[in-house]
Amino acid sequence: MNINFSEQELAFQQEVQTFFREELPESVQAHIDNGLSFSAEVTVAYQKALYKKGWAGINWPVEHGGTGWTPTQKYIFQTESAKAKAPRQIPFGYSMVAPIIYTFGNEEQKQRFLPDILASNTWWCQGYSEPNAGSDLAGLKTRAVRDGDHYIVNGTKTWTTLGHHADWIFCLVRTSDEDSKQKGISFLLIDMTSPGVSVKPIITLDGRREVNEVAFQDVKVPVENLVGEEGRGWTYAKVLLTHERTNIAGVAVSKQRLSALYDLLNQPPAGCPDLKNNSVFMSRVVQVEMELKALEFTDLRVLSSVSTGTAPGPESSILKIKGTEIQQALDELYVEIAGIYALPFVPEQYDEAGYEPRIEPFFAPNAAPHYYNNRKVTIYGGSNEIQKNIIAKQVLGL
Amino acid sequence: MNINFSEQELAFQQEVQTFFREELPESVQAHIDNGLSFSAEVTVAYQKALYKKGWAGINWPVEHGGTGWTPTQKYIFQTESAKAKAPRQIPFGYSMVAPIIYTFGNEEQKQRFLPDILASNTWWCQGYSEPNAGSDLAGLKTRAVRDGDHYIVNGTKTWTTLGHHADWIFCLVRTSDEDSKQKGISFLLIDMTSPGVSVKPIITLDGRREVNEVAFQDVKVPVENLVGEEGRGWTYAKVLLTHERTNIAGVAVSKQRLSALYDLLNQPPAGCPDLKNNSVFMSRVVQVEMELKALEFTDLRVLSSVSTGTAPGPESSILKIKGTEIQQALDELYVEIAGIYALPFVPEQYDEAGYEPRIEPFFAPNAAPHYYNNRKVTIYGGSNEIQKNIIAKQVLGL
Amino acid sequence: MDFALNDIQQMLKDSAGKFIHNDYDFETRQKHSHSELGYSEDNWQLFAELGWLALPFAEEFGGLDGNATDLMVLMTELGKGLIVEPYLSTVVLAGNAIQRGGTAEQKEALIGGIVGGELKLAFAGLEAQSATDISSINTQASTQASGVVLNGKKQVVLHAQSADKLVVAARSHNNNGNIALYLVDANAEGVAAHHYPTNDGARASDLTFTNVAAELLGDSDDAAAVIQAVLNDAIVAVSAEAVGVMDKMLAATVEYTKVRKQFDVPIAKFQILQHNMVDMFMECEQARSMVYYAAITIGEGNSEEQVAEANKASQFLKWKVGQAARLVGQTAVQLHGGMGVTDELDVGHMFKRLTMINTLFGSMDIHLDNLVKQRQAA
Amino acid sequence: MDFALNDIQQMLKDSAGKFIHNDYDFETRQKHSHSELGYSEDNWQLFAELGWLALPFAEEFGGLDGNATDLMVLMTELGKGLIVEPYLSTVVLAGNAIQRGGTAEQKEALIGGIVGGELKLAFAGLEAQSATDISSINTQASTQASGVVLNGKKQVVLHAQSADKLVVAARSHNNNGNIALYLVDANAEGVAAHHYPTNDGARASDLTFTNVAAELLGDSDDAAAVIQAVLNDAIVAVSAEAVGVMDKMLAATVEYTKVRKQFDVPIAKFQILQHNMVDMFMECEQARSMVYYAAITIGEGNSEEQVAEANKASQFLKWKVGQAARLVGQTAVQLHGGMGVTDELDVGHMFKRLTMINTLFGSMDIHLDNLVKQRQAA
Repeated sequence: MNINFSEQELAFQQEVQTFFREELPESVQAHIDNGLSFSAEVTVAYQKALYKKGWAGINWPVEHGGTGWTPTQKYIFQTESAKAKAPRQIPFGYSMVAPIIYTFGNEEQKQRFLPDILASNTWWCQGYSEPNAGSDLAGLKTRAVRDGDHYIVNGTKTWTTLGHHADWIFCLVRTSDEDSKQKGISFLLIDMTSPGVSVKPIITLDGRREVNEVAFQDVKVPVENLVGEEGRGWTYAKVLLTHERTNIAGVAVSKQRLSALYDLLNQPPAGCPDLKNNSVFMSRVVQVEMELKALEFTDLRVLSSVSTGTAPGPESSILKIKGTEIQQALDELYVEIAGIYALPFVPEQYDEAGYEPRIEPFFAPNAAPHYYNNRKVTIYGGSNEIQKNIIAKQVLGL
Repeated sequence: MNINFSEQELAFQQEVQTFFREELPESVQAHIDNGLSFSAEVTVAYQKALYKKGWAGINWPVEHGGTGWTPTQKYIFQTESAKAKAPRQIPFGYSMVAPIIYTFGNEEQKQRFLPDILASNTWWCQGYSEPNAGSDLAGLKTRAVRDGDHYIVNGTKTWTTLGHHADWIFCLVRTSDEDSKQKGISFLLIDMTSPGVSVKPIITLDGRREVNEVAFQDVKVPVENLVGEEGRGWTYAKVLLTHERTNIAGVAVSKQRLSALYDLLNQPPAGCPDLKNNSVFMSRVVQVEMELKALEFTDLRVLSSVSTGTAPGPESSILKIKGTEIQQALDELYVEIAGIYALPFVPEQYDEAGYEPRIEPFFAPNAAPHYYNNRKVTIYGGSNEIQKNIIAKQVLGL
Repeated sequence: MDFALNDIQQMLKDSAGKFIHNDYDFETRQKHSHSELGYSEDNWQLFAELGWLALPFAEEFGGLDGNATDLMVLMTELGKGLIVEPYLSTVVLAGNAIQRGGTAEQKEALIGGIVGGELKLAFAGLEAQSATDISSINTQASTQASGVVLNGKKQVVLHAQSADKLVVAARSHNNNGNIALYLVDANAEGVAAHHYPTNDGARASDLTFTNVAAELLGDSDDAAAVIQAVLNDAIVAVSAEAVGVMDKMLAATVEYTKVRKQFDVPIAKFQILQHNMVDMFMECEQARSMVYYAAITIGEGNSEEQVAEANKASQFLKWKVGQAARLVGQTAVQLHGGMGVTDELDVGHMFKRLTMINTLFGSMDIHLDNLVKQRQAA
Repeated sequence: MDFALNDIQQMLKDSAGKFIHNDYDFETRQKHSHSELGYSEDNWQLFAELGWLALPFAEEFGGLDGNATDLMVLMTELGKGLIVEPYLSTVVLAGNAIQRGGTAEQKEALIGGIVGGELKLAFAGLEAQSATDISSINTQASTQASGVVLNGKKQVVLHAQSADKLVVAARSHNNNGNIALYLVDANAEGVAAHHYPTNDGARASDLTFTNVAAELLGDSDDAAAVIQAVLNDAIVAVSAEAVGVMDKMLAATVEYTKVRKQFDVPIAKFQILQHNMVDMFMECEQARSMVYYAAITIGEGNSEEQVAEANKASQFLKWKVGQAARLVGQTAVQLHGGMGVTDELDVGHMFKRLTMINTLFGSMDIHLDNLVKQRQAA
């Protein structure tokens, strides 16, 4: 049992730190400190810098331009990325559709789509959820009817994150009503500029547009955009879910946020209540710190088992639940530390650089919107209740 | 809206205080301070003193020797009783079987049983639970077969609290397998000295004998000991459960225990850790104090609605759940304040006056046993999970 | 001992319930919230007609002599509508401060206007860093040739945008360190304001005072007891409001889960969600009980013991309501799934309001920590 | 980075697992616990043969040079049997103190006996009021004509009844206020003992020392660092043990709920109980992760930074295990219903042991409060 990094791993850590120091413009690194959101342009520029370095395909196989990193290298990269306050890679292209294309797609699809994803030339979004499906994903109703060398697609997808920036959407669509509801589902790639595709914003509690409703009205999709076989889309999507996913627990980002919270406590900005001397509050902070430390080691146990070739043990199943609980606990602490400055509602301050008059302390008015919006993390990607059902069944055999 | 006591109520409070001052021997009042359990003899003596004063039948109708008290009077009595550190009235006779006898029994049964219960001449125990029934009470298997002017009873009851002191047991027994399982149940009174009745101790985690298993082997019970009609026992028992029960939340006793806990914090006995300066611990104490205050007002709201003739509102359904949660939270605090003196296991110290060598601080070695044994309060009387099912169905309509 | 509503309370409950039900659905509330003013002036005049603006004031000035339990009844009903009208700032905070601390002349001059709906006020009491600490006030009063003037900053002053006058806490112009209350014209020279909307659909402002002409409220420059009493009333008011919000959220969640189907059954059939809703219910009732305790207690009297008990009760209340609101709010959102975090559904806005109530007048952590320190010092 | 067990660890795990499974069922454990001695001397000799008693000692004295992670592996397995043998007191506490603080001569004289199973020890370190505060020691050493003697009281000394020698923390005989460690014969003149069973089936004693002849352990009379290191090891040991107990409890609860029927279905089918058991599972895994963190960290080195990190890790661990044990223990009992609170079922005894582990070496509240105060002072 050994927690220390090897020589090579330490050298890699150096290289990652150098990358962030040299390639991430200070103005981008300052986003989080200044309370600004990352715009689509800034995110794409960052993704292109990763691509230039050869680090865009973190989990991809080397043959498709992936890094071939060990789990420990991925852990190091995530940790340094959070420390450098870098933007995140938008996962829909890199981590969600690409693995399905390189695993189940044909040669033509791989050559057509993967290079543009890796180079951040195309922006993808996900078309799984539907207005009435929720956790019962397989109950989806968007229909694709074969018509010669096209499918005609009708239906509505929802909770489409950043769909308003997307060039392409990957969808689960119903191509058959026979058999079980899972077996009638196919995996289709749809050009967002196709006639009949419309994108409607959904404004969330933080007052912002992050998610969308995407409607399809008689949209013609060429049959060559079908991935794999018709009727097997559900299987492909499920394989992806059980795929190795780095950082599902979000430990690196939570550690960075906890560290910043301690900074705020140690040097409280003018106007914030003195919570460092509030033992009740501090005991909540320390409890989050401890839970996060335990989760970091749970995460490391999973990484370690993956890197030694063992299948991830049952401990991997708790990463999403505990990770999101900690994220939300941090959100609550930030609201508390903002004091009554949690009240102002000025989303413009976070979306427009130089917005005036700016409310100080900078972080405070974003604390509550972030808390509100982040309630989603225990709902999406399989709600935490569903995750517990899965553990009960698959891990405990109940 | 008015929380103050009326003139009459204040006078009654005086009378209750006087009673405890004059009628409760100092040696009995000192039991709790000295960490001693109340023996059966002490309990009976106290119950007889109540009887002498005319206060034994707190909830009984006046016609059967009851007090006729208003809910507020009952509240006052419970509060003063806890303050005086009095024993509790053993409920099986006074609060459980007596209401069934005076509600559903015949005249002969009333005259035969009620006076002795009121005067504490007989000790009763309850025969509802069975080894394999648990929360599914109606699944009981103890069988009473009619044989001339007797029933022949066979079966086993369990969790029979203080059954080893009892003269009589009131039982739910199966007299028929027809119809639904509830409808085949009858309510039978059984003399514990009958041939074929055996009582076996169940030792609980506190190392003591409080509960028992009571077995019936071909026990002959005269038919005149059947209460009400054959096959209606389940109905009678259920009516009792919805009957008005004072102090189900245990607020008065919890208040007394909280007050004693503060005394221990303010003047810690030698050998106890200093927890008054432990803000984490103190915040738990204060939280219990606040929950208890809220529960006290929930209890008062129920009493108030009963006293103004309104049916108890849905708030009454939470009394058992919250009350037991608070009792168990207090248990945890006592274990904590005992420090490592929670470790010694010397039940003799609490059952035998003058036991030597006595471990000081007196309360400490009883803290953990009490905590262990008191886990029962969220299990018995309808587990708290069952209580929540009932609220979901009956209050929320789910 | 009697927890039944008296006639006036029953009337308040009925009239407010009817108003919210008939005239204050969620769409209407959102329309008012997004309007220029941030609320409905028509509603405000209706509040005056219904007597709600007169509630806590003495009869001799046109008031109804209502106490904290009356206020509680009204606020719980208004909470069910998530009202955005400046009732808290004008009546419960600033108006109440005048009632409790003003001279007879000041009451005569101002309370009639409040009761009639012509005069709106804001209360610039605590500053951002104060949390619950009344002694943490930096705004300074001083005497100049022109009279008393104020200098300093007040942050997140609720509904200052629509206020005609401000009641401001500042260090006394007698330079004795006392905290005094002053009356200031909201549009007086030297008042600079940055107005903004709040997360819960209301309005607030940061105010900067530069030599602003001010008038001492009352005869004394020691207003600590008045401010504390006003804060206690305000805590009862927003807590009672929170109970109304929670009642509404629980009902909405029960309804939603009965209708929403997953895996072909209403999600209300899942035991885990049932118990979640039972937990919500229990927290609602415990919070309501604590409102009763505090509302009854803070009206009991002015002896040292009674004041201490009143302060304790408001701390207990703020903690309990904060804790209940967190559980009820978070669970309601979770059970509504994705819909719970959208701007279009009322549940998310109830969640916002509950969260913001916790930040007002000291969060639950602040009150609990204060209580712990008091117990440790005892 | 590698969390896999090495060969020695795998061997420890296998041998301990086999011993518990084959030779230490619940009835056997209860029999040993209720015997005169309170444990099985045969088992103790077996522990010696299996090398467990040699684990933390240096090779030169016959030990295995094991570290905290090795100890962790062994203790988790032993936890599954709720062992009552005095392993903690003899090996992890007193033996470890000799290894860390003794002179070469003392080690030579004592460690062989421990390793061979002939010598049993008890550690009278902290006093009842100390909680985690090493500086809170009242027992006093002094120099008399006959040599160094001890006077004072030590409470709840684990397994003192079967100990041949005691390692005692006392204020130095040099009267400089230092906390030093002393070796004392358990049956020396002046030792008065009150032995009693403990809630978790072991034995403990209150000891009174009246001019008891004592020998300084080691060359220095400042043993604070040694005591802290021993406590850190002990915290890892009992925490790893607790994880073993929790694993066993979870498995027992899963099994029980699959078999136990209510309303004609196995209660494992009720979603609320399923989620309860998932919560138990998650706490087990989080606690296990924290044991890994602490076991790896406290062996890292003796620099000031490493010692600080080690102390932090043991505090984190004690809190996390306390919290997990409370949830797992209480839930397991609740799900076993009435059976869970009877003396006859193993689950109740696991619950007792978990509860008592929380009281050892500072409860979770004490460690959390210490951490809060450290953060506040930083």
